[in-house]
Amino acid sequence: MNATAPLAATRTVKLVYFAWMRERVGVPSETLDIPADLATIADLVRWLKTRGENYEAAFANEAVVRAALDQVHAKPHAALGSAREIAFFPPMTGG
Amino acid sequence: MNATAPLAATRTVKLVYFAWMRERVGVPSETLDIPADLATIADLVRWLKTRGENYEAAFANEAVVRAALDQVHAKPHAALGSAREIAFFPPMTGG
Amino acid sequence: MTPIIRIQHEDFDLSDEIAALSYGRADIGAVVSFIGLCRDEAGTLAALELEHYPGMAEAEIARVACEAAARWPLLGLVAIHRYGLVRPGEQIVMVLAASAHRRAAFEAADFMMDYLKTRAPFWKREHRADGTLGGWVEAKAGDDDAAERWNR
Amino acid sequence: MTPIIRIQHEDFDLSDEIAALSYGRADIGAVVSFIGLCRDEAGTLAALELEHYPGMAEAEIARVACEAAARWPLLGLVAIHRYGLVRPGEQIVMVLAASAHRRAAFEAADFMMDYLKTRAPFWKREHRADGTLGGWVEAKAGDDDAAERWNR
Repeated sequence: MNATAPLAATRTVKLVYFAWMRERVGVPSETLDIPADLATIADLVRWLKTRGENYEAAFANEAVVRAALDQVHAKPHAALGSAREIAFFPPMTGG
Repeated sequence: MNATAPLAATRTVKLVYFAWMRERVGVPSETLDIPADLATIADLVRWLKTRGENYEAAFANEAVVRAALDQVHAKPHAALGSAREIAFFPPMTGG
Repeated sequence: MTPIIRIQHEDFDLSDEIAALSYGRADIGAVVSFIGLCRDEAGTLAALELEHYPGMAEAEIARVACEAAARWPLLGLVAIHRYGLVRPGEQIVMVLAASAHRRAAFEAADFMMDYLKTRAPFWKREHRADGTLGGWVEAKAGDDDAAERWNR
Repeated sequence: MTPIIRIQHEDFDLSDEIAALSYGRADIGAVVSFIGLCRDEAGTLAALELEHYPGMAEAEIARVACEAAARWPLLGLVAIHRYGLVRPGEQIVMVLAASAHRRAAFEAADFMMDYLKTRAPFWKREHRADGTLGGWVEAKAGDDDAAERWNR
């Protein structure tokens, strides 16, 4: 009954990386078409890890990776919603 | 049996006063011969209050008057010891 | 009271910030400030490199500042954080809280620093005196604990 | 670490004090400072007159500073208190505590101010804008309570 299902819908987001996340992914930012059915940040991370070793290395220890949706801190279970800029970075060491 | 007692011994101290204690006593400092048998700050206050209305006014509310012996804070029951400079002042309002 | 937030490479001057804040007014009785400096006790550091998330750094510090302003009766709040290379002994961050009385100013400055440490998107990396690039500075669990104090 | 204590009529500059303290060294990571300013919310004050006990003022603040140095791992401690006439908006007192980390610096500066308020022999009197001499400022019970916190 999925025979008539349309091609998976996608939406375009900007991903940005900082510190050693940036180094491991290999770019400071990228614009990607992600599956529209990715519900949460954790879903997005799971999907990214299928895209290559650089992402696998960057997210090897998911527990320490922090995220932000449109420049606001967000937990892994947070809904992506309509966020256009999604950031990943290590725990902060400013101040 | 006190017939042969010597004249009461005295010793010389410098008394200093600050803020409204200074205003009520009427001088910023004075050098006085005080009875050598005054044991504590409270004893000295009692003796000072017999010396005139200005002292009575200054020490009218003894509970709020603070004292220092040789520039170190001291409680009313503290022994005068050999202190040479005895200060009286209201609660401090610096800072 | 509009918090002043600046993310800049240039150094800053604490006295100038206090003067700007208090100029022409007589309602401020207490100003508490914090300055974080670049340490190098081992003598092996050439500089700290501070990477930040432009836009979010300002926004997140502004959010922390708004929380502080809601908790304490503040008459002024300034936060300045540098980015780029900062050498040992140089200033990295400044927070300044002004109020009529000292308790609010102390607590707000303390709160700002605790949250700035755990929430402001900055990352430090060491540049060593021998010319090599050191690692990224690791976050301290103690910083999270410090921020957690304010939720009790 | 020798505390710097100054009792003076002249104004002071916080940045200068921090620079003097941190010059040529890289072990200080945190500097917390407090500045107390002359308030006049009612607009009726010409100046505060600060009377002090010369000699004891320095000695007592030095004793408080020694207690702070015994309680926290400080790398620097400065306390400056002005006397004489101070106008609304002007600085009255400054305390500065430096340490490797921020917790010690915050607590030491807070402690210094609480004790300085209750133990340093200074008394404030108001000079009113209409030319009359106001009363002596009354001590606040809250100041004693604040100092008492540190004995818990």
